[in-house]
Amino acid sequence: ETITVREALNSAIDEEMEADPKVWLLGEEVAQYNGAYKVTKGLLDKYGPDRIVDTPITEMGFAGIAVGAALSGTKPICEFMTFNFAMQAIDQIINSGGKTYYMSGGQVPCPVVFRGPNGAAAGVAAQHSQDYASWYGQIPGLKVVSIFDAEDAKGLLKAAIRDPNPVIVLENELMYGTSFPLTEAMKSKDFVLPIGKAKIAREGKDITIVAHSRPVQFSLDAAEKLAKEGISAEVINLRSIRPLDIDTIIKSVKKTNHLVTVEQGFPVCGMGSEISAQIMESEAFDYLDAPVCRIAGADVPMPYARNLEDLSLPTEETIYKQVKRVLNVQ
Amino acid sequence: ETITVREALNSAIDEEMEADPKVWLLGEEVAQYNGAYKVTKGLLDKYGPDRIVDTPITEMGFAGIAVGAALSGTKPICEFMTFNFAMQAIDQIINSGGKTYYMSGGQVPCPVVFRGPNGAAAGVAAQHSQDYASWYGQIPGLKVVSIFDAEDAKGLLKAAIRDPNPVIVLENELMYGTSFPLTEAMKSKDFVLPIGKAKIAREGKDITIVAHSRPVQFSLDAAEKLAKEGISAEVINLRSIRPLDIDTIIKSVKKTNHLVTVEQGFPVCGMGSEISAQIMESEAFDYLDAPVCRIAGADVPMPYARNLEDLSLPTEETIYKQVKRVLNVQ
Amino acid sequence: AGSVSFTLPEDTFEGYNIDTPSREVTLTNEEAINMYTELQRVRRLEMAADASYKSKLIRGFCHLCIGQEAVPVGIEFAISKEDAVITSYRCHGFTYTRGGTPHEILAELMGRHTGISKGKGGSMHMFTPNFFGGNGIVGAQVPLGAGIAFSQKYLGKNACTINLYGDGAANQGQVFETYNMAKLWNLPVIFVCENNKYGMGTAASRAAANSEYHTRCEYIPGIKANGMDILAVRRAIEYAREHCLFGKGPIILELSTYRYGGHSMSDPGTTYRTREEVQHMRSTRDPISSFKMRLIESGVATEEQIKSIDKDAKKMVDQALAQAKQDPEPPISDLFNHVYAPGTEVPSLRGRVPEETHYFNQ
Amino acid sequence: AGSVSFTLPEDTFEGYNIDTPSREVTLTNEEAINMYTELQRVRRLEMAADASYKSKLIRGFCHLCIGQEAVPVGIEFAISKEDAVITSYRCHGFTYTRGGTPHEILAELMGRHTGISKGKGGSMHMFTPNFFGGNGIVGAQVPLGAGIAFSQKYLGKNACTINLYGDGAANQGQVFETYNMAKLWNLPVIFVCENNKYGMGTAASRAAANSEYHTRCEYIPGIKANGMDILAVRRAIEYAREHCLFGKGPIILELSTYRYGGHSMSDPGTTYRTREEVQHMRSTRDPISSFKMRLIESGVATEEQIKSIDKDAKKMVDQALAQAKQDPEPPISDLFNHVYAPGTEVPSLRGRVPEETHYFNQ
Ligand SMILES: Cc1ncc(C[n+]2csc(CCOP(=O)(O)OP(=O)(O)O)c2C)c(N)n1
Ligand SMILES: Cc1ncc(C[n+]2csc(CCOP(=O)(O)OP(=O)(O)O)c2C)c(N)n1
Ligand SMILES: [Mg+2]
Ligand SMILES: [Mg+2]
Repeated sequence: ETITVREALNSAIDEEMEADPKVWLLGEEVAQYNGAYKVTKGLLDKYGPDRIVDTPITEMGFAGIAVGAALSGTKPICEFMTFNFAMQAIDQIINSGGKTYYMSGGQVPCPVVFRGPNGAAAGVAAQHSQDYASWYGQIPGLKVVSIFDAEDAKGLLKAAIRDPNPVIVLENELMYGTSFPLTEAMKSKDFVLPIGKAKIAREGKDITIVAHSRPVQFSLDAAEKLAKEGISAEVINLRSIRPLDIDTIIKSVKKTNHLVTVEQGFPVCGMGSEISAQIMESEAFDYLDAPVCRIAGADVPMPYARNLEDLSLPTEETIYKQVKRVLNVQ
Repeated sequence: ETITVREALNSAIDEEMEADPKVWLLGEEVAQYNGAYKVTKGLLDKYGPDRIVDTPITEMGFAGIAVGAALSGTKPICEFMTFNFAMQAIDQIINSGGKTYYMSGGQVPCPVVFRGPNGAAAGVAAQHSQDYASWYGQIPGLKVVSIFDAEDAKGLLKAAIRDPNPVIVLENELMYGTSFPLTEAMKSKDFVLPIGKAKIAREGKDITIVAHSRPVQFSLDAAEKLAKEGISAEVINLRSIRPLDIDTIIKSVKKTNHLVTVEQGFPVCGMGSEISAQIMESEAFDYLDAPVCRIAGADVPMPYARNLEDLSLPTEETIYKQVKRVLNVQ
Repeated sequence: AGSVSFTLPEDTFEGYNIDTPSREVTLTNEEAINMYTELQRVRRLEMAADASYKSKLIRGFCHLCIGQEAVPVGIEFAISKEDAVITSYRCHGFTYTRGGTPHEILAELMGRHTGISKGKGGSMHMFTPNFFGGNGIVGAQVPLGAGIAFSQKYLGKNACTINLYGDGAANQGQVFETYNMAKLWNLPVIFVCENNKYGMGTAASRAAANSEYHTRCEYIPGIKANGMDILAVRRAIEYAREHCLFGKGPIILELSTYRYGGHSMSDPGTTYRTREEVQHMRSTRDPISSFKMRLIESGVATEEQIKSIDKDAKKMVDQALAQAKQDPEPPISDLFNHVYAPGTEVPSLRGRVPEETHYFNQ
Repeated sequence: AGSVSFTLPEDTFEGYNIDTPSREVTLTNEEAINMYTELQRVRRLEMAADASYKSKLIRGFCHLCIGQEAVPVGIEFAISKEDAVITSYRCHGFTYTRGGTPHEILAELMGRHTGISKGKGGSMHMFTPNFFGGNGIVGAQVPLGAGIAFSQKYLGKNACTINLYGDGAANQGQVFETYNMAKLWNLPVIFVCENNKYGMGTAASRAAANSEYHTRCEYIPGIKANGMDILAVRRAIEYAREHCLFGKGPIILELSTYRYGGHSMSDPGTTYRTREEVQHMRSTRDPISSFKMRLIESGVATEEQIKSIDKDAKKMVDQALAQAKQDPEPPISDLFNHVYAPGTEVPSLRGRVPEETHYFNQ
């Protein structure tokens, strides 16, 4: 039995809306159009226009409305058509959503979820391809998760909706249609994944590959290929960007003695930078047999042409080669 | 002879406006009020309201206007009263300002300068204290500088105004009134500092301390104190956030074998993380006798109360202690 | 407990696509005295803040509402505790009228643990039940306010939200985005532009192509009211509240008012306006003295009674101040509290250096 | 070279705080033929894009203007090359009218090195001298357009900026911020709301509390014009341009138009509107057939001549397409070019891995 990431997200929202009448959802095209990427399909029919709310294309305004609603007793899920457009709203997300609880001395909680596709899609050029994981991941007061597969989708989105803090849920447009196994556990209405725990997506002993979102697939594919050559790579799906589950990475590195990070975002001050710095500060440092290797998006605005775009984003091949370089094998 | 950072910024703008009639300045309170922090004092009188333009409190709009003007033949300097407010405008800064040149295949340059105070002031709490160096530093298409002293102020702001690319100039409110020597070199109308070069603010041989903005002062003070105990610390004033002058840091680390980074921003995915990761990737790595130590703002929204605020920001004392810890001396 | 009636001056209200409220106001003597008392307390509170700032007990930004007291007080007398209020950083008056005590407010200003935000918010960030701050980013509170109204409507509450912003903030794009959604969704929100004539050093007309703030949205009715007259404020809000609670959707009020002091403590407030202008407002339009005159002239209170109220207000604030001064700073352990809700914290939060990392037991 | 006159229908224009333009239009036969030719070329170009997308030669987002051709073409016939134009991602038509060749445009769509943005921008990001794109973030181009007008005024140019945005974008706060500054600073900017009735799947009236877009700013005059009639568009722009060039400041136009296709290639465009609606617009309001009728009825051109123009347009585009298909992709070395201006690059830009780092010689 399988389920797509899209369906998993949909059912996560559906179940939480069913369970908690305070949960509602807003965003562009989420209701009548069933979602620009159809994540919210059927929800308008089921919950009606009071709970599934189409907004004008006014991100700053409706993100602020979502935060205000969260401060005052309801639990909005705010969909951004993509996180690129959330840049218009980022002041509301961070200054109003992320800081009010602290500024109020713990009196005014803000249980809001911001979700939508993050990072590069295909052929959409520079303004539609940015990965915001490290930006949001930097902000105390927010929690941030990044979804790879259907299990993540269901478990992390449900956890995010239940969490009393503002949570950013980063999805990936190119993964929406991908099918993954639907496990028995996932069928439970109480299937939630803990925010803050990474998942060992594949066990290995020679090198650790840490990734989030779509690059987890590339990492798994690379690991598969490496396995054929006798190299055993452990693949960690980060799942949570903030908090970062550095313990799981440390443990893995102590076993494998090698670490490669993979992300689609810009390299500078990215998740790879943070992981590398934290590893250097940790006891895992002494276990490293080679410097941590960061794989990231190229340090250029995303180009449109396919050949250039291809060179801007890590692939299975990039990872495969870097692993071999780090391990110093042919 | 001395000059304050404020005066240095003022004269940088003045000289460049005098030299190039295409340069103009806009922002809140910049004209009639002479600047919220008086950086633009006297410029309205000298250049008139066509070139020194007071704006309404509409950051997204006027940042976009600045970018549009830069795309079409003039050279705006856009002042943000503080960079906290630029979060409202960050889509225009990045998506319009930072990406157009690339998206147009190099046809439409964007010679705009965004400047204003960045990071924590004193007692202004969470919404007014964020440090955006690492965010802007992440973005290809932008250049980013961070100003510590009067020399930086004059040389880097002039360089930024002359640069044909969008440049972010991060200032520090608490440094505006500080006086520094006015050198002969600085008096020249052609005194510019290269964007992308760090400055060795103090030479040393035992440990390298890298900082930008106000923490450079704390680092120098700590170095002074350490010197009394026979510890020779080299202090690097980063000056440029993007590009990052990693070569100067590498060279220093090869000499001192120890590195401490200092910033006021949040620790996660900060400048320290990036420097640490790059050092690990570089040849300097083999010269390190201890892991890179990151000193940063605490991972909390800035609290108001003074005692908590004090614990949120690195001080001379923090640096002093960390240096001794890294060097493993009492 | 007698009552007293006033006819507000003819120029008290101006309507935009809506009738103006009645200018006949009746209130009980007790109400009248209470209103006066509250005005006086707000002013005393702000004067205490002013003095404490000058003696360096308060730091950072501090925005006072001296001259504008009729706005928070008039509003509170028009709404119920179930209604919500949200405003900008100029929030001490509202914090008081919404239930914060002078002690909690002054303690917050001094960064004490007993402060209304436990010392973590300071001047700009104060909250009480149904008062949502105290927001530092110009304009940002306006969408938030509409979101609060959304919750009220969603939860079926018989309540509305008073959504305050300044004349400077009125130009922010998010205000217009919010007008639009508030109208489309028929939210019970009263937009209140507190027009004190300046946004920092910029006169309203230099920042706004249309500085008649009640007419800035063609599809939402508006009323301008004299914001220096507490009865006008109260009446306008009552009228707007009924509009909202009857399901007629959003409405915009402009309250013309004036701040006597500078924008914040660092602004002398005299470079962009004349001393005469300030003096003129103080002497002819002051919300407290004008209301005092009304009370005395109508026989609700004697000069003596008023003096005793004033004295009590001063005493109340002085005591609060004395106590706040003695209160402790927040405990160091609070640094890492309130980042996340208890029990849902992240495993650890880093301090400035790894050794300062705080671990939460989970 | 004769000339021809038309009286535009009575419902062509609506004014808001301003008189409507004259409905008497005279143009030379040559002009008339040129206008028709341009309309036809834009449509053919978009049809070629449509087909190429379907055969997977174009990827990503691709927004066509079929149905809306009278807007770019009508505008171009009303302005000078010195005037500036800026629009959203729905930009192919404007790129063509502003001087881009069909070949450059199609090559860009296919990500070729010969593309108008060297293959780096794609469908949404095309530029020519005095055409500033091709902008992907809804609403963002509106402040940019005012900034361009600022430069024009600053540099003393006798020119204005045509600042286009959709009905969906019209609700963006930054549009209102821009109205305000454009009026305060008296910028020579013509705001043009291209109202094609939908923002993606959302009907205008569901997104806007006031969907009469020419009346959305109380202090800027507005004109609504029939955007399906090239002569109405041209006349409205001429009129607005004079307003601007006479120093009267900004003006808002609403051009009612219609897109026949979906929002982008992935939207069938049929779930939020009926097929009948689309069919009705196509058959009764089409900007090309209606203008063709005018030309034939007025004797400017014969059915034969029109057919030959159509054929030439198709041929022109077909040739461009054929060529674009053969063109090379950008060189790999272009990945790191155009991040910074030549000679002012940063020392190096990192690729996906350290070994892919590109170093600039400085
Ligand atoms: C987005 C943003 N820009 C700038 C500021 C700095 N600032 C604080 S208050 C203020 C003036 C606001 O004026 P107004 O809205 O009239 O309110 P008032 O202070 O008069 O009550 C400015 C510019 C800010 N806090 N937020
Ligand atoms: C800020 C932002 N939000 C959302 C989007 C996604 N988006 C692209 S086009 C569009 C609809 C715009 O409609 P309209 O302004 O009417 O222009 P049209 O497409 O009809 O020409 C949306 C929602 C975006 N590009 N930018
Ligand atoms: Mg004001
Ligand atoms: Mg539209």
